[in-house]
Amino acid sequence: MRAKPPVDAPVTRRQFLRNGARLMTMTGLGVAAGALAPRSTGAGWVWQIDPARCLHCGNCATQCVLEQSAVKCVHAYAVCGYCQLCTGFFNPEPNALTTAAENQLCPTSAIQRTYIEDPYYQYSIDEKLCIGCAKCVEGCERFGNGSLFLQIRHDRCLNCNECAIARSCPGAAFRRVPVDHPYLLKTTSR
Amino acid sequence: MNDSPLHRALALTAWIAGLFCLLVCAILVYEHFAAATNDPWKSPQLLALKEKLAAEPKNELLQQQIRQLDLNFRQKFRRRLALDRTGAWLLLGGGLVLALAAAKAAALKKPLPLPQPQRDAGQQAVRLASRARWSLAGVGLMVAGSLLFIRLGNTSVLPANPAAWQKLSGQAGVQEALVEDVPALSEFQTNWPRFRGWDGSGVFTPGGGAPAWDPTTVPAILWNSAIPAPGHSSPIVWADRVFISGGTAARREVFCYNTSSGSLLWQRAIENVPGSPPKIPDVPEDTGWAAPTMATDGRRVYAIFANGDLGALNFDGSVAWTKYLGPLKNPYGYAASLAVWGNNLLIQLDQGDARAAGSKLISLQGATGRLLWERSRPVPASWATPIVIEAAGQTQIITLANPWVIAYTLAGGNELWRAQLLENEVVPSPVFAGGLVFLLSPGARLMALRPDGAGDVTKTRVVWTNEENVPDIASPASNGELVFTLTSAGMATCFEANDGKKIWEKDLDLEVQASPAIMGGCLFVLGEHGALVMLQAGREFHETGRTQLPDKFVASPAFANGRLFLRGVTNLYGLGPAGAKLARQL
Amino acid sequence: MLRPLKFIGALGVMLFVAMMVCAEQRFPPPDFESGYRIPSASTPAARQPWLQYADAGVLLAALGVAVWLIYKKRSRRGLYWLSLFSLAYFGFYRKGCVCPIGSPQNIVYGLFNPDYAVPVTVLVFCFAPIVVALFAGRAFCAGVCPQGALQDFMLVKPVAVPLWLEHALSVIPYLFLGAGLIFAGTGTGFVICRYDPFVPFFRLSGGMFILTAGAVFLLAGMFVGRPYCRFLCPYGGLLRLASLASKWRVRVTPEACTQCRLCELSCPFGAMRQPAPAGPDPEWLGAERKRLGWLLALLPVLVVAGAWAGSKLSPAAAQLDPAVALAERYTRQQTHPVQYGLMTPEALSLQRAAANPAEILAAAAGLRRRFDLACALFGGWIGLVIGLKLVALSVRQNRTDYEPDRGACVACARCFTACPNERVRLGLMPAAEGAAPL
Amino acid sequence: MKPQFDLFDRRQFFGVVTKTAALLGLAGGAEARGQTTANPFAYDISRFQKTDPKLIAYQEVTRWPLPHKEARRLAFGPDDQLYVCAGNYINCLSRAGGRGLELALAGPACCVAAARDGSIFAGLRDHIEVFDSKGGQVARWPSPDAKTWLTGLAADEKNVFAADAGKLVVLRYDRSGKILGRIGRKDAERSVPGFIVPSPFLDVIIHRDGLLRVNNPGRHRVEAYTFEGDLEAAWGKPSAAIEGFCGCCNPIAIAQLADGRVVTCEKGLPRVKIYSAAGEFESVVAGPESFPENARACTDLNDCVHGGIDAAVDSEGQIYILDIVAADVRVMKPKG
Repeated sequence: MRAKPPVDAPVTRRQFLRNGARLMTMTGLGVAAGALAPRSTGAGWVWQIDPARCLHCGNCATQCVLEQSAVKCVHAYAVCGYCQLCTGFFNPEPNALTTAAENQLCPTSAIQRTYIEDPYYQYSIDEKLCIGCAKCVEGCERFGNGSLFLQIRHDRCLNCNECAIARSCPGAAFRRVPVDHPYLLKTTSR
Repeated sequence: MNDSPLHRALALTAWIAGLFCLLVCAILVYEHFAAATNDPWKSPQLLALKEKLAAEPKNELLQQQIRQLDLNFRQKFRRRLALDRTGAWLLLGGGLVLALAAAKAAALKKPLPLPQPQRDAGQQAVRLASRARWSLAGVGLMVAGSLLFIRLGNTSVLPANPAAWQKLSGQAGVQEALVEDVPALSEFQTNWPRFRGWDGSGVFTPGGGAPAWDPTTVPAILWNSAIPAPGHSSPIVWADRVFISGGTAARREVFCYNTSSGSLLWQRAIENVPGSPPKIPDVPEDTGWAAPTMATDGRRVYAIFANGDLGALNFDGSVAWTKYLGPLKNPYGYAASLAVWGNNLLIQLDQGDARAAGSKLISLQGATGRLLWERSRPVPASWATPIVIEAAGQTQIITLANPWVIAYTLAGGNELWRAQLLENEVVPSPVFAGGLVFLLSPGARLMALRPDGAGDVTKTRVVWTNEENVPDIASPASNGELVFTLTSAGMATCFEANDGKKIWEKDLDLEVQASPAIMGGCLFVLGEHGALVMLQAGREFHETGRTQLPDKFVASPAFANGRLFLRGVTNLYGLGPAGAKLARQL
Repeated sequence: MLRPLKFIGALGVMLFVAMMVCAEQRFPPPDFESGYRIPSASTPAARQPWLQYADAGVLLAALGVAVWLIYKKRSRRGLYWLSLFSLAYFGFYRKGCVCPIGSPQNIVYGLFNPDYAVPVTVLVFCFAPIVVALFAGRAFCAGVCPQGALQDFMLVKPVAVPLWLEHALSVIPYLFLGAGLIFAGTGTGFVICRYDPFVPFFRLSGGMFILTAGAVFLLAGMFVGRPYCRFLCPYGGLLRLASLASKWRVRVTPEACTQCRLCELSCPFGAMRQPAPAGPDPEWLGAERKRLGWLLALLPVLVVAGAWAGSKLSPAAAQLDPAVALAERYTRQQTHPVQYGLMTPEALSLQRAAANPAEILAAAAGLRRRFDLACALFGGWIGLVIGLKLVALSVRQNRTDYEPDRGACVACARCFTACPNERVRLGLMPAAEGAAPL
Repeated sequence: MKPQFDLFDRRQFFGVVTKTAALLGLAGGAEARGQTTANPFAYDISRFQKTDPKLIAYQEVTRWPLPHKEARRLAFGPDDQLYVCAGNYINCLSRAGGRGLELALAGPACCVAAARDGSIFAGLRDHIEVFDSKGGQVARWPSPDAKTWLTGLAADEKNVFAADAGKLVVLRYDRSGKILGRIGRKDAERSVPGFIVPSPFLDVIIHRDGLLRVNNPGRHRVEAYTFEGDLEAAWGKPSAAIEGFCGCCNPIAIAQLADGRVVTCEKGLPRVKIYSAAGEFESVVAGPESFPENARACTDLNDCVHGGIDAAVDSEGQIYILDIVAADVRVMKPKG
C-alpha cells in the first residue's frame, strides 16, 4: 500500500485549477451566447436559389447530396406566355410541335404540355420526374419570359449546414433565407 | 481451445453478411459508373440519333428509334434510382448483421484478462512520455509537410499586396468599387439633402451661389403639383430636383419634381425588393407607409418605407439597388428619417421594446447598399432622426431613444458616449448648433448637451435643462445663439442657447406638426391648417409675415436655391419671394 | 457562405432590380376565353420550426439520461440502448443535421457575419454538451452522438493503439477544428460538415469520395475503437478539454481500487491509465525539470513560427472560397485562356466575372486580406497545440489507481464490469476476500 | 483453432480493406475533383450563333451610347432626326448621335413616332402624349384600357397607329386622339387570327404600299393589314435557322427600307435581317455574334423580356440598331 499523504497536496491544487478552468469556460460560453442570442432567430434559415442569379449550369442536378436533387423546376404560370412553341419544352429545332421524344427538350420528359385553347398551351412540371437540370429554364429564359426557374423544394431538402450545390454554384445564386418565407418566387407586379 | 458450434455459426453469419455487403457495394459502384452511358441525357447513341434526325427530319424510322431508346434510357434511369435506394437499405441491413454477429463471435473468443506482473512503472512512464513526444514531433512534421505540399500545389495568380489589385482589375479599379467620389460639403450645404437640411438642424444659410432671401418678403406660391400617393415624409432637394416619397399598402413610390416648374419628372415604385415578404404588415393610417423623409448624397436618392423596403434610385429614376430591412416592429409605424454623410447612409432602426433588442443603427455604402457596420441598440422603438455632427475632433452620429442619447463614430459605429436623459415616446430629433446638442425629452424638458464626453455622461455633460412649454412632436431649431421650440398647440418659445434662459414665448394659436426652420434670420413656422408664419429669429418676438396656404401640412419645410418647398397632404408647393414669379416667366 | 460574395451579391441584386424596375415589364398573361384559371406554383413548406426545438429538447433529455446512466446506474447496457436511440433519432431520422460537431462553425460564422443570425437550436446544440462535459465528462460521446454510436456499434475486436501513438494523434482534432473555424470565420464554408464521413450513411446517399472515406472509417472501426472520435472529431477535441476540468469523473471502481489490474485491458479506446509512482524518482528528476524548461521556452517560438508559416498559406487556403477561386480562374484566363465546355459551370462563372471584373476582384481582395489574418491565426494555433501537448507530455502525472484519463475517456462504461468490486456491487460475484486490498 | 474460421486474420483483412479503399478512393477522388469538361444539360444553340459571312450585307460604321438607361425603342422623324425612348425620357438625336431636344415624361417611355410636321407622339405604358417639335406638350390622349400596353407607334398625316401589346390590337387614332378603329383583333369571319404577344414587343409600321405591317411574334409572322383592319398578307416561319424567326416569339420589331424591303429584329438569338416586301429572306444586317451583351441578357439576367433590339432606317438607307442591353446605337451601312 503506497503512502497517500504526499499525493494529497498536488491533487487539491489540481482540483483548484480545475474549478478555475470550469468557471472560466462557463463565463466564456456565457459571453459567446450573450453576444449571439440577441440576434439569433428561433426560426432559423433554409437554403434557396435566387432565380435572378441562376446561370442554369446543371450543377443542381448533379451536386446535391441527395441521389435525386432537392432542386426542381418551378413554373410561375402568371409570367408564362403559354406559347404554342415553348422553347422550354421543345428542343431548339423541333421537327414537329408534338410531345414526341425527339422534340422534347427535357431529358426526363418531366414537363407536361396540355392544350387550353387556340393557340395557348399550359406547361406544368412533374416533380417526380424533374431532376433540376435547368435545361428548360435556359430555353425559356433565352427566348421567352423566363417563367420556368429553379427552386429548392423544402419537402425534399435536408437543409445541410453547408449546401453542396451552393458551394459549387457558378452564379453564387444560393443564399440562406428565413424559414418562414422559404421561397424566392418570380411574380407579376402586385 | 476448440471451436464452439455457436461461434462457428456466428462467424459464418458474419462472413456471409460481409460478403453480401461487398457484393451489394460492387453492384452499386458498377451501376454508378455505368450510369455515365445509361442516363437519358448522357447516352451518345441518343445524341447521335438526334443529330441524324436533324439532318433528315422526315425519317419516320429514326423517330421511332429515338422514342424507343429514350423510353429505355428513362426506364433504366428510374431503375437505377430504385436500385440505389434498395441497395442502401440492403447494405444497412448487411452491415447490421455483420456487426452484431462478428461482435458476438469476437466476444465468445475474447481472451480472459490475465495481468502480467508490472514492470517498473516509473521507467515505463518516462519511456512512454519520450516516445510520445517524438511521435508528436513526427505528426507535427507530417502536418507541416502536407500543408507545404498543399501550398505548393495551388499557386495563386492574384497579387499579394492590395496596391497591385488596382491595375489588375482592368478598369477604374477595385477601390472605386469600394468608395466613390462624394460631393463637397459646401454642395450639401447649398442643398437640402435630408430631413431638416444638410445637418438636420433645420437651418439654411444662403451662400454658395444660392440666391439670398429677404426675410421681410412673404413668399408666394410659384407652383404646385399634385402628389400621386400619400405620405408624411418631407421634401428633400438637390440641384434642380425635389424628391418626396409616398406609399400605400399596394405600392410605395418615389416622386421627382422639377424645382423651377414643379413638373413631375418621374415616379418610380420600390418593389420586388429581394427578401421582402409579399404580405405587407399593417401600419396605422395617421403614420402611413411613407413617413420617413428621404435622403440624397447627390449621386442617388434613398427612400425607406414602413414595411422595411429601402431603395436607392439614380437621379434619372432608375433603381441602383434595394434592400429589405424589415420587418420593423413599431406600434405607430416606422417614421425615423434617413441620414447621409459623405457616401454613408445611416438608418436608425429602433423597434419593439427594449427587451426585444431588435433596435439597431446601421450604416450602408451608398453606391452599393453594402452593409458597412451594424450596432444593436438597447432601446425600444423611437421616431427621432439621427444627426451627424463634427465635434470633439470626431464625426459623431447622435441618436435619441428612450432612455438613451447615444453617440457613435461615423467610421466604425463605435459608441462614444451615452446619456440617460429621455422618456416617453421620443419623436423630436436633436439639433446641433454652437457646439451644443439641443434635444427634447417629449413633454418633459429641453436640454443642451456638450458632445465631448466618453462613457456615461448623464451626470457630466448636460449644460442646462429647461422645462418650460416643451414640445412633443416638433424638433427645436437653433442658430447657435438662440434655441426656438414650438409645441403642437402653437406655443413658440425662444431660449438662450448657452444657459437655457427663456427669452420670449408667444402663442401663435396654430396646430403644429411640422418642425420649424430658420433661413436668413427668419424662423418659418408651418401650421397644420396651412398658416405659414414668419418670425424674426431674434431676441424679441416679431412676426414679419404670415400667409395662408390651401392645404393641410404635416411635413416639415425644405429650402434650397431661393425656394421654399412644402409638402401638403394633397399637393407639393414651391414658394419663393413674390418677385421670383417674374423671374420664372422670363 | 454568401458573405464573400457581398459585392457580387450587390451587383447581382442591382442587375436583378434593374431588370425588375419596370416590374410592369412582367407581362400580363393572355386572358383566356375558355375560362381557364391560372394556377399558382406550389410551395411545400420547410420543416416546422417547432420541430427544431423538439430536437434541442431531445438532445437535452438524452444528455441527462446519459449522465444518469453513467454516474447513478453505472449501466453499460443502458448506454448501449441510449446510443442506439440517438443513432436512430439524430442519425437516421435527422440525417445527422443539426449536430454539435459542426455547430462551432455556425457560431464563428455568426460572430463574423452580421447577416447571419445563429438559430437558438444551434446555440443549444453547440453549448449544452460542453457544459455537461464541464461537470460530468463526455456523456455526449458516450450516449448521444450518432457518429460515435455508429462506430461504437461497429466495434468488433479492439486492438490496442500504442499509448505513445495515441498521444501523438490526439492533437489532430484540434488542427481540424482550427481549419474548420477559419473557413467558417471567413465565410468560405463548413469543412467539418463537408468531411464528416458518417453523415452520408445517415442520408443513405452521398458523393463517392466521402462514402468511401466513411466505409474506411467503419471498417477500421471494427478493430480500432472509434477512430473518428479519437483522431479526427473536432468537437470531441473540445469535449476532451472541457472534461479535463470536469467536476465529477468516471471511476472504474465504486470504492477503493484493489490494484487488481483486471480493468487494464477493458478499455477499447486507450483511455485507461495505470498508476504512476507518487514520488518523483531522483535520477530522472533533474533531466525532466530541464526538459520541461526547454519546452516551455519552445512554446512561444512554435507559436510565432507557426503564425509566420501559416500566413504564407493564405494564397492556397483562400482558393477554397468560391469567390476567390473565381477571381483566380478569371485572372488566369486573361493570361492562359482555357476553353471550357459549352455552359459548363466554369464557363458560366467566367462569363459572370467578365461582366464585372472589378466587383469579383474586389470581393477576392477583401477575402484574401481576411485569409491572411485567418491563416496566421491557424498557423499560430497549430504551434500552440503541439507546444502545449509537448509540455503536457513532460509533466509527470501522479496516479495511484487504475483510472480512465479524464480527457480521453468517452464514458462508455465498458470498464465498470471489469472491476471485481463493481461485480460485487452488482451482485454478480460474492463479496469474497478477493476484494480485500493486497 | 481452425484457421479458416478465424475470421479476423488481421493482416489479410486489412489487405482487403486497403485494396477496396484504394480502388474506391481512386474512383471517388476522380469524381470529387471532376472539373466538368462538358455539361450534359447544355442548351445547345451554338450552331445558330454564328452567321454565314456570305449572308451579311451590312457593316458597322459607328456606334454611340445612349443618354439614358433602359432604352426601349427608336424611330426616325422628319429630316433624319432620330428619336430614342430610354427610361423616362425621349431624346432627339442627330444622325451622328448629337443630343438635341429631351422630353422628360412622368413614366417610362415605351415607344415614339414623329410625323412629317414634326409633332412627336410619345407612347407611355397606357396612353399617348403629343408634343410639338419644340417639346411643348400639346395633348395627352386618354388611356383606352387598363390592360393597354403600348409598345409600337407609327404616324402619318392623318392617322396614328399604336400597337397595344396588352390588348393584342393595333389602335388607329386620328390626329386629334379619337380612336377610329381596332386592327388585328381575333375575328373568325374576317379571318383575322389575332396577335399572340407573350412579351411586350408588338410593333407597327406604315408601309409605303399603303398597308400596315405588324409583327405577330407568337405566330412568327409579319402580317399586312389595311387601315380598316383586313388581313391582306402574312409571311414568316418559325425556325432557329437564319431564314426563319427563332424562339417562341419573334420578330419583336420591324422597320422598312426605302424600296419597301422589311427589316426584322429578333431576340434570344439577337439578329437583324432583311426580307423582301413579299417575305423572302434576303440578307443579314447583324447576327448574334454582334450582340454579345444582348445574348447574355437572356441568360445571365433572367429576362429576355429585357433583352431585345430595335431598328430604324434613315433617308440614306443606313440602318440604326438599338441594343437595349448594351444601351447603344449602332449605325450599319450596306457593304461595298
